[in-house]
Amino acid sequence: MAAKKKLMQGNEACAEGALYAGCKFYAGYPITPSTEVAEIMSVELPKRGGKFIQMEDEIASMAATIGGSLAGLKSLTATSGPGFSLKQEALGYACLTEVPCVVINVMRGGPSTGYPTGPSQSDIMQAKWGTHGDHPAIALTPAYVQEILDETVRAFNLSEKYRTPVVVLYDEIVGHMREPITIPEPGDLEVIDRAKPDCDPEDYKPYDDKHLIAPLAPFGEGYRFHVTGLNHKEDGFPTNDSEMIDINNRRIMQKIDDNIDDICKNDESNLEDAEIGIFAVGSTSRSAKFSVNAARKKSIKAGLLRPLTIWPFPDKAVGELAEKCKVIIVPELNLGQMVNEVKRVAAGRCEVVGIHRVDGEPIKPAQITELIEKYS
Amino acid sequence: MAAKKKLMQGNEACAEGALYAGCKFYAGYPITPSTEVAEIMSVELPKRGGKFIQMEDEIASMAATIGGSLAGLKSLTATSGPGFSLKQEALGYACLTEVPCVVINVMRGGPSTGYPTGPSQSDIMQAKWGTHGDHPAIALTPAYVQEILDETVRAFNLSEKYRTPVVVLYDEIVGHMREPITIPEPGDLEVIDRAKPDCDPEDYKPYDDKHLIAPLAPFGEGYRFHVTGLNHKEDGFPTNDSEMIDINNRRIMQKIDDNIDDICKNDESNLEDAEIGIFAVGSTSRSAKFSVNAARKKSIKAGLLRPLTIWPFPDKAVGELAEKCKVIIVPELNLGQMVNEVKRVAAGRCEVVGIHRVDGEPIKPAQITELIEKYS
Amino acid sequence: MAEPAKKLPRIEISERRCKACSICVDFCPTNVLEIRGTTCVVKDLEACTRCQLCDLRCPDFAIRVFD
Amino acid sequence: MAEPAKKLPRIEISERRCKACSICVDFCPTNVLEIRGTTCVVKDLEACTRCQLCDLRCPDFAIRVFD
Amino acid sequence: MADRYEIRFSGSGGQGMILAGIIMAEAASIFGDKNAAQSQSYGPESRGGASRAEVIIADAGVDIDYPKATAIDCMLALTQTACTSYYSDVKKDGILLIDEDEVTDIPEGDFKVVKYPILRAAREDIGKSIVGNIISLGMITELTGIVSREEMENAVLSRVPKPFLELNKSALTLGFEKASALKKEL
Amino acid sequence: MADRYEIRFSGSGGQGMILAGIIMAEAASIFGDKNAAQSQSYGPESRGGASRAEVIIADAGVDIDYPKATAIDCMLALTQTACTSYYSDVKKDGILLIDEDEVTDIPEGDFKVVKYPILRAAREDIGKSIVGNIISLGMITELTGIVSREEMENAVLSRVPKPFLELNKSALTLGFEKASALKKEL
Amino acid sequence: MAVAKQKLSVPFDYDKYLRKDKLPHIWCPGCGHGIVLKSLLRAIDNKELSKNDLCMVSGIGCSSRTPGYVDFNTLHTIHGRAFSFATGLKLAKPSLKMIIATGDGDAMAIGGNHFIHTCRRNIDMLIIVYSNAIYGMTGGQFSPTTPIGSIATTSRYGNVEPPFDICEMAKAAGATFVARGTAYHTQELERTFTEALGHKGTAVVEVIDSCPIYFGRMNKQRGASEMMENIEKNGTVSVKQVDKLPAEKTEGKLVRGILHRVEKPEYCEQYDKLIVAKATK
Amino acid sequence: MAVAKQKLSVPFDYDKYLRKDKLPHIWCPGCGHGIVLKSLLRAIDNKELSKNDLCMVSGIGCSSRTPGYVDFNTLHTIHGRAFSFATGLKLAKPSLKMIIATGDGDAMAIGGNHFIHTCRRNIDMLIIVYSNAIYGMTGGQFSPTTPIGSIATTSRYGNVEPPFDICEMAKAAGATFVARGTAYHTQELERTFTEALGHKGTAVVEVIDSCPIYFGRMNKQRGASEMMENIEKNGTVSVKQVDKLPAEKTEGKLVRGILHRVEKPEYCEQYDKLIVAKATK
Ligand SMILES: Cc1ncc(C[n+]2csc(CCOP(=O)(O)OP(=O)(O)O)c2C)c(N)n1
Ligand SMILES: Cc1ncc(C[n+]2csc(CCOP(=O)(O)OP(=O)(O)O)c2C)c(N)n1
Ligand code: SF4
Ligand code: SF4
Ligand code: SF4
Ligand code: SF4
Ligand code: SF4
Ligand code: SF4
Ligand SMILES: [Mg+2]
Ligand SMILES: [Mg+2]
Repeated sequence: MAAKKKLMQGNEACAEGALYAGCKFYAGYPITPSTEVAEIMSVELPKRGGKFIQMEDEIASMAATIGGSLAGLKSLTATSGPGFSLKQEALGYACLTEVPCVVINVMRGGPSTGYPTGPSQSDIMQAKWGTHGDHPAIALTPAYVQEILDETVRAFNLSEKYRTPVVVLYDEIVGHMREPITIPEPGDLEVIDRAKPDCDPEDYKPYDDKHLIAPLAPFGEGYRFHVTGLNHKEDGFPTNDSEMIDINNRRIMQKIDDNIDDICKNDESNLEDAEIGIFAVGSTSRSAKFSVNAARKKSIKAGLLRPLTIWPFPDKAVGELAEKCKVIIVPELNLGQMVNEVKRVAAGRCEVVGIHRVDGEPIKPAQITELIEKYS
Repeated sequence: MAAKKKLMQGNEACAEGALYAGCKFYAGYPITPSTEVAEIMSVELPKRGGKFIQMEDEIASMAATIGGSLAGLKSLTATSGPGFSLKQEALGYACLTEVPCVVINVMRGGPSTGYPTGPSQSDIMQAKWGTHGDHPAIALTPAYVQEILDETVRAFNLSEKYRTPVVVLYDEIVGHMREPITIPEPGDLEVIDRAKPDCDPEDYKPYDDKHLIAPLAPFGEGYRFHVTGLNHKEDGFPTNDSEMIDINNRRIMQKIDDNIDDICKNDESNLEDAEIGIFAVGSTSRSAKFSVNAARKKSIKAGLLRPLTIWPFPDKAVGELAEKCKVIIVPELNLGQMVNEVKRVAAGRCEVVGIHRVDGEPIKPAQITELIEKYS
Repeated sequence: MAEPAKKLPRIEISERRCKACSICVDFCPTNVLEIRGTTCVVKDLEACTRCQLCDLRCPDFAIRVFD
Repeated sequence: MAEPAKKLPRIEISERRCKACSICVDFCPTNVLEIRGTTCVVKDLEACTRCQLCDLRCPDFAIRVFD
Repeated sequence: MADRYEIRFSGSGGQGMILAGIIMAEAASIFGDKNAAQSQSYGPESRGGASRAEVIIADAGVDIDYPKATAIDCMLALTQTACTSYYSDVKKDGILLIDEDEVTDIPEGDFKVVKYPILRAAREDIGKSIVGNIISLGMITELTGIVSREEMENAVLSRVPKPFLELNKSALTLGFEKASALKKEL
Repeated sequence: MADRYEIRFSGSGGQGMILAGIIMAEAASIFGDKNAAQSQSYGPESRGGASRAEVIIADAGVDIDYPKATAIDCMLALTQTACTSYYSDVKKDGILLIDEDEVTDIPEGDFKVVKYPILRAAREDIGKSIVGNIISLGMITELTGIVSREEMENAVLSRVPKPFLELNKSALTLGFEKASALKKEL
Repeated sequence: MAVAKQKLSVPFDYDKYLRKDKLPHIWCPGCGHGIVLKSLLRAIDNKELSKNDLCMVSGIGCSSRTPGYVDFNTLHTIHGRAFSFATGLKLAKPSLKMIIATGDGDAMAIGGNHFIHTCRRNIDMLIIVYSNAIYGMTGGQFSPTTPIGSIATTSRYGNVEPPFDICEMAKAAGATFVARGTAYHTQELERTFTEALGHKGTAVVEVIDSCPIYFGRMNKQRGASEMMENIEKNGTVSVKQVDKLPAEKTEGKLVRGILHRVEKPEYCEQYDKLIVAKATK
Repeated sequence: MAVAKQKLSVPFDYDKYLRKDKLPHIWCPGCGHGIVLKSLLRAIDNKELSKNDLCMVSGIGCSSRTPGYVDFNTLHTIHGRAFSFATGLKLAKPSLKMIIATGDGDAMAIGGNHFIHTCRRNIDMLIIVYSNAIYGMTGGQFSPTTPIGSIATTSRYGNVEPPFDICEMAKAAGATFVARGTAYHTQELERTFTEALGHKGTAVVEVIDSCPIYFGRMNKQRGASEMMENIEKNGTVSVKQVDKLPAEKTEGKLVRGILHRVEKPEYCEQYDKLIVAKATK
């Protein structure tokens, strides 16, 4: 391989991906097990003309991240459970004001302070429903170190393209493990920058509803406009008119719904003829792959659907799976989150069973294998 | 009627209910449209030997509320969307440490600052998934002023009985409207107080897993124990042992799951022979009742399932509805929250359609009627 | 040099902006202004000294005094 | 009154608690203590003045000096 | 009375429309034996702008489910903006009571319009423009008959601070009387 | 080599077990042409207590899905606690390398036990107890043959600060040699 | 200079900085917020700042609605966090001239932490605290600057919480320019703002302001003008006079004027000078 | 008194206040936190406080693990919010004797707002800030008290943020007892804690403390003892000497001892005296 291979930790790969995507701003507050992302950004950003700031808490971090993005820089923040809870209010602000930014949540054992050095996947529902009010949500779920790099780049791309915050969720195991990965050369991966207005500043409407996604002018470059977390109209100013409120509230959801095929991404293995489907993300999906491979060796028709985009939920792929499988097994490091979504989509077309673990240990391949064999 | 009848606002009835239940502590931070609850408590609590404090923000308010409860007082806090987002981290702490308390969320238009004086029902999913990590959730959804009083009392009862925070969710319309209500006399409604230990202080285990719900000693009365948001064992001290972590994390969920019939409560109208089911809460359920009555006059077999406990979700009642109806209509002041849960439970047994509104206006009976007639 | 005939100032009050709060009225040193209905009006233009105090304290960008 | 034969102090060190941080060793004015392996031990009991400085600064509740 | 009787009070912030709604609801449900539900709408700011309160009245024991207006039996409009924004829900043969000084562009429709210089009367006859809402309550009582004079008087007096009792009583009486005259023209 | 080769390094915090894991993974996947995945477990506090790192090695192009140990080919234990807590995953015919001074209660099983006073050698032969992990790496390289001496040496040297190059080289060599002798006894 | 201004024959043209179509603003009749804004606009004009560079950030509250009316780059954020959004903006784009419009609730209740950390970092921005001793927007609850004994909707029996001295807090936290003005002393306030806008680092100006609708009504002040007069007569004393006056004339009064001013390295500059320099060398 | 203590023939019996089965504690070898705790326990003993009344509340951090080891009513909460939990507890049950164990990160970074508001209310509690200029628990990031130029895992090029003076902040915010001690001067610290425990109102004691593992290692201090010595030699000067010493001996040094002490009405008492009295009359 010509490109350089490096042994990297998941969190390092995340920082590397952000830098590759052109991230120039980081604001954060340390928390286990995400802290390495901040530590690397604090060293690397100043080398590349970027800015790093450690804020006084996660609320300030999220706010400063949005500020950095409004100034025109691609902006990142990273955290874990308790910090993710604190960021929710400002995250909702970014959704409504349509400010791109990327939020990393390295999931640790919860609830509350829980088990800070233990892995979990129990913030998956929170990534969609954590802030008040209806709002769009995009969340990605990489499972391999290389994938963390790639998906962090994709997170920035989606964020810039759809003018919305994107959350990257991975569990502590993936965040702290190391694998040899290839750092992409410039040009190897697509990098998308937000659209900027080319109209006359007078005519600029930051929430123009002619566009599903209006261009976003950076502050301080002649396009003087207003941004508010109140319901607003096309020009960004607050409104009280129920029609305007409706248009804007629906548009920010629609920009995701209308582009679901562009946003969703799945990794499928052995699904063609699968009778037993497995739906899993993160470290758990690695256990699942191990089990599927083992099952196939025994000629059991198991297959794995591994979503890289968990929000919006991969309704289409799960629906297809439900059509062809007799059962979908959903192993997850929580007490039942994605399994409910799978049930909703399956709508009775096949059985859906979960495997849940919240004791700080990973789901072992043996647990999945046992269930596969039971259903085979 | 012997008992006194009074014209009361929803928020007043909430405060009245809290006082009836024996609430003696309130900590909060003002926010529209919930502020009246605080204002009344600030006047009434000092008259009754209780304590009111206005904290510097919602995080501090939630924390102080938990503190008040640990000192042995029944404690309340009230807020709306942005404040509810901020309370999430501490709310998760109360779940894991099993400290009873009641949180009122008077739902306003969102996301973000949104439409502060407009009604909404868009924090319903947040009430279950807002904090990180798996945790138990109980949330009640009154729709009438009298019901706000009654359900606030029930919220305290459930909280004390199950040693867990209980959320009361109602929309701005119900919070601000006035209806004549009857203030119950002492004894009219059941009032439950938390169990206190009667063992020797030496033997006290605040998370004894012999009990599904262990008694809770107030601080400062001889039972010196430790409370932490880290995963802990029976004696309250942090642990690292995966078996202990598992036991405790599952127990706090199980105490709800095992008592779901005690916690769930529904109001049903015209369901016996219903072919068209409606599932709705809060002000929207009032519109729905209006429509159902209108439909019945036209001999259309419509019926209403109106849950007063939305979390845990009324799977059983919805399942029965799905069995007998050809369609369940789910009108809600959001862009689709409960409708997904109904779909999950219906599991393909009947059609499920939502009516969604996020423009600051209530769902009009005409909107529901139209759909009822379409399906009739 | 002899003063020319006294030129009166021009006081512009925006009815759209004025909220009749009465601050300008109460602080005008020479009692030039008054509230009439839902707006402020000039009662005694001659008395105006062009001191600008009304403008400085009007919270609503509603009053301006030109030479 | 003549002093009786010098009674030596008793120094109790908890091996379970001691983390061999060396603070007591470094701050003992008379060099009574030393680190051996993963714990602190008494090297020269006679030199001990019972000043309690080791106890006062031990972060681990690991050392106590009795009369 | 039909299943529900709907009244809307509209004007601008500060004219006491919400208080009027509350008093009407109490007249019906506390001092009378009917059921009532009162609600209101605010703008995004809680102050300034048009203000609107609604009261739905039903017979005792009849639930009021939908608490907002669907087809208005009687609406008050004290300002032009309020009138223009809100009149359209008034039902066929309903009553639209307007302040005749303020509302000059009178909407047309299948309803009956009652005009009276309410605020002027408050200012000039009673001496306090703030009691415009009480005069209105008197008029609506009389025009609709949905509550009795006595019920309304009790409701007003229970909500008013002692020193202002007489003032409000006069305002209410003025409302009763004026409406009783105007009613004949309907 | 089978599909996957599993190595576990265990000891107490501060003994460099994670670094050992990283170096082993780099020897295999960066300096060698295999695939590798390294992971570790912490207690709830990031310091103190038992420490554990694992490396899974596979042939180039073979994915390592499950990144934790399932059946361990070779395990190092530098403390009794670590040994007792973690030995049970060692597979049949696997190797358990222990510090013979520290681990006195030697677990029994279907595996081969290799004993050596690693920490003592680090202290006494090399003069720095901190290089116990490097000696161990040398021994494991030799005992397992999963990476070559050269790959391991490159990996160690690339992770070590300049002033300590020689020190680590000696430690590694010591490991190679001791293991090469002990191997014969297996 | 003050006198010269007073005799201006052409009144100041506020409209050139305003979004005229957004007026009338939402503030109540007689609310002091508009007066504060006017002083600021004159100061901006004095400093000849460019609208394209000016960036006004606020939280939530009546005072925090200010950005909606000025024709700059404007950001109306969430309650209490304006400072943090502004920190991100400023660090990312140091050419922006930052002004924070905030209230005593927004800055000192929910936003207190971000306020002190902003002061500590000494990041270049002007913080204007519209200090009316009440939460105006939510209808009149007491705030962390409400005097003891005052009535508010959550202190019907009289407030028992001692108020913050905002200027003391700013100074202790590290702000390098700290001043106090009032909505009554509008020209002095203009001068203070002018000085503050010229300062490099965190400048905090507390403005004693009035909420006639809630604070005034609940505390028996008859109207906006009476509140203004009270600010003048009872509330404050100028820093220039404070030493000359007898103790009984200054006791319990807040001091107006520039209270603290030092030169210290500014955060964004330090970032470039120390961090970037070392990182790239 | 100090001398008397030093000659104690029976050492202090810490175990009577400890949860012995929880030892050894999780703190690293040489961490100053244990020394601070010992001074506190002796002070508690001096004041003869009852374990049943004592309530220790903390946030998250190494220092915040203190409550787990003491045999009181103990509450280990979430990061930065210990003050607010404690406020609820104290107001609900004024008989509790409240002690907050917190770190420079917990109290001054994420918890800064609750810290200043607690001081402002003057609610009766002793706040001990274990001030080690680092986030120990998360592995050594700089904190709001890290000196300029220091290395931390997020300031590899040297910290550029000016540190807070915790005592100045406490005082400006309204705390009525403010003191500073160190983990080196353990007996002085015991005396300070003893005084603080006797004070009615919010008492803040900042303790200059050491994290040899992160702060020490990254900033070239060879070990725990060297850090201790540095605290003694370079860090601080006693308030009793500060006026007597020449300027060059005090410059840049933090002052130890009781820095501020005033009598002011305590919050819970005011609540009873003013609010309850009016409400029930
Ligand atoms: C998180 C959150 N909590 C509470 C509120 C409600 N709220 C809006 S403004 C405000 C207080 C404003 O007071 P201040 O900053 O003094 O501004 P003023 O209105 O007095 O100018 C409050 C509590 C909110 N919007 N968001
Ligand atoms: C909301 C939240 N954010 C971040 C963290 C991670 N965290 C835990 S402790 C800590 C800092 C502790 O520093 P300090 O209070 O100084 O205590 P020390 O460990 O130095 O004694 C941080 C950032 C957390 N637990 N919760
Ligand atoms: S300029 Fe002066 S004198 Fe003239 S109206 Fe205004 S305040 Fe009165
Ligand atoms: S001060 Fe301004 S708003 Fe007030 S009355 Fe005068 S012109 Fe009108
Ligand atoms: S008591 Fe004093 S002399 Fe004795 S060992 Fe301890 S420090 Fe040394
Ligand atoms: S100070 Fe305590 S822990 Fe440290 S070496 Fe001495 S006895 Fe051991
Ligand atoms: S409520 Fe008070 S602060 Fe708000 S606009 Fe009205 S007068 Fe001003
Ligand atoms: S990391 Fe630092 S502060 Fe934490 S226990 Fe270790 S030495 Fe103490
Ligand atoms: Mg205010
Ligand atoms: Mg610290």
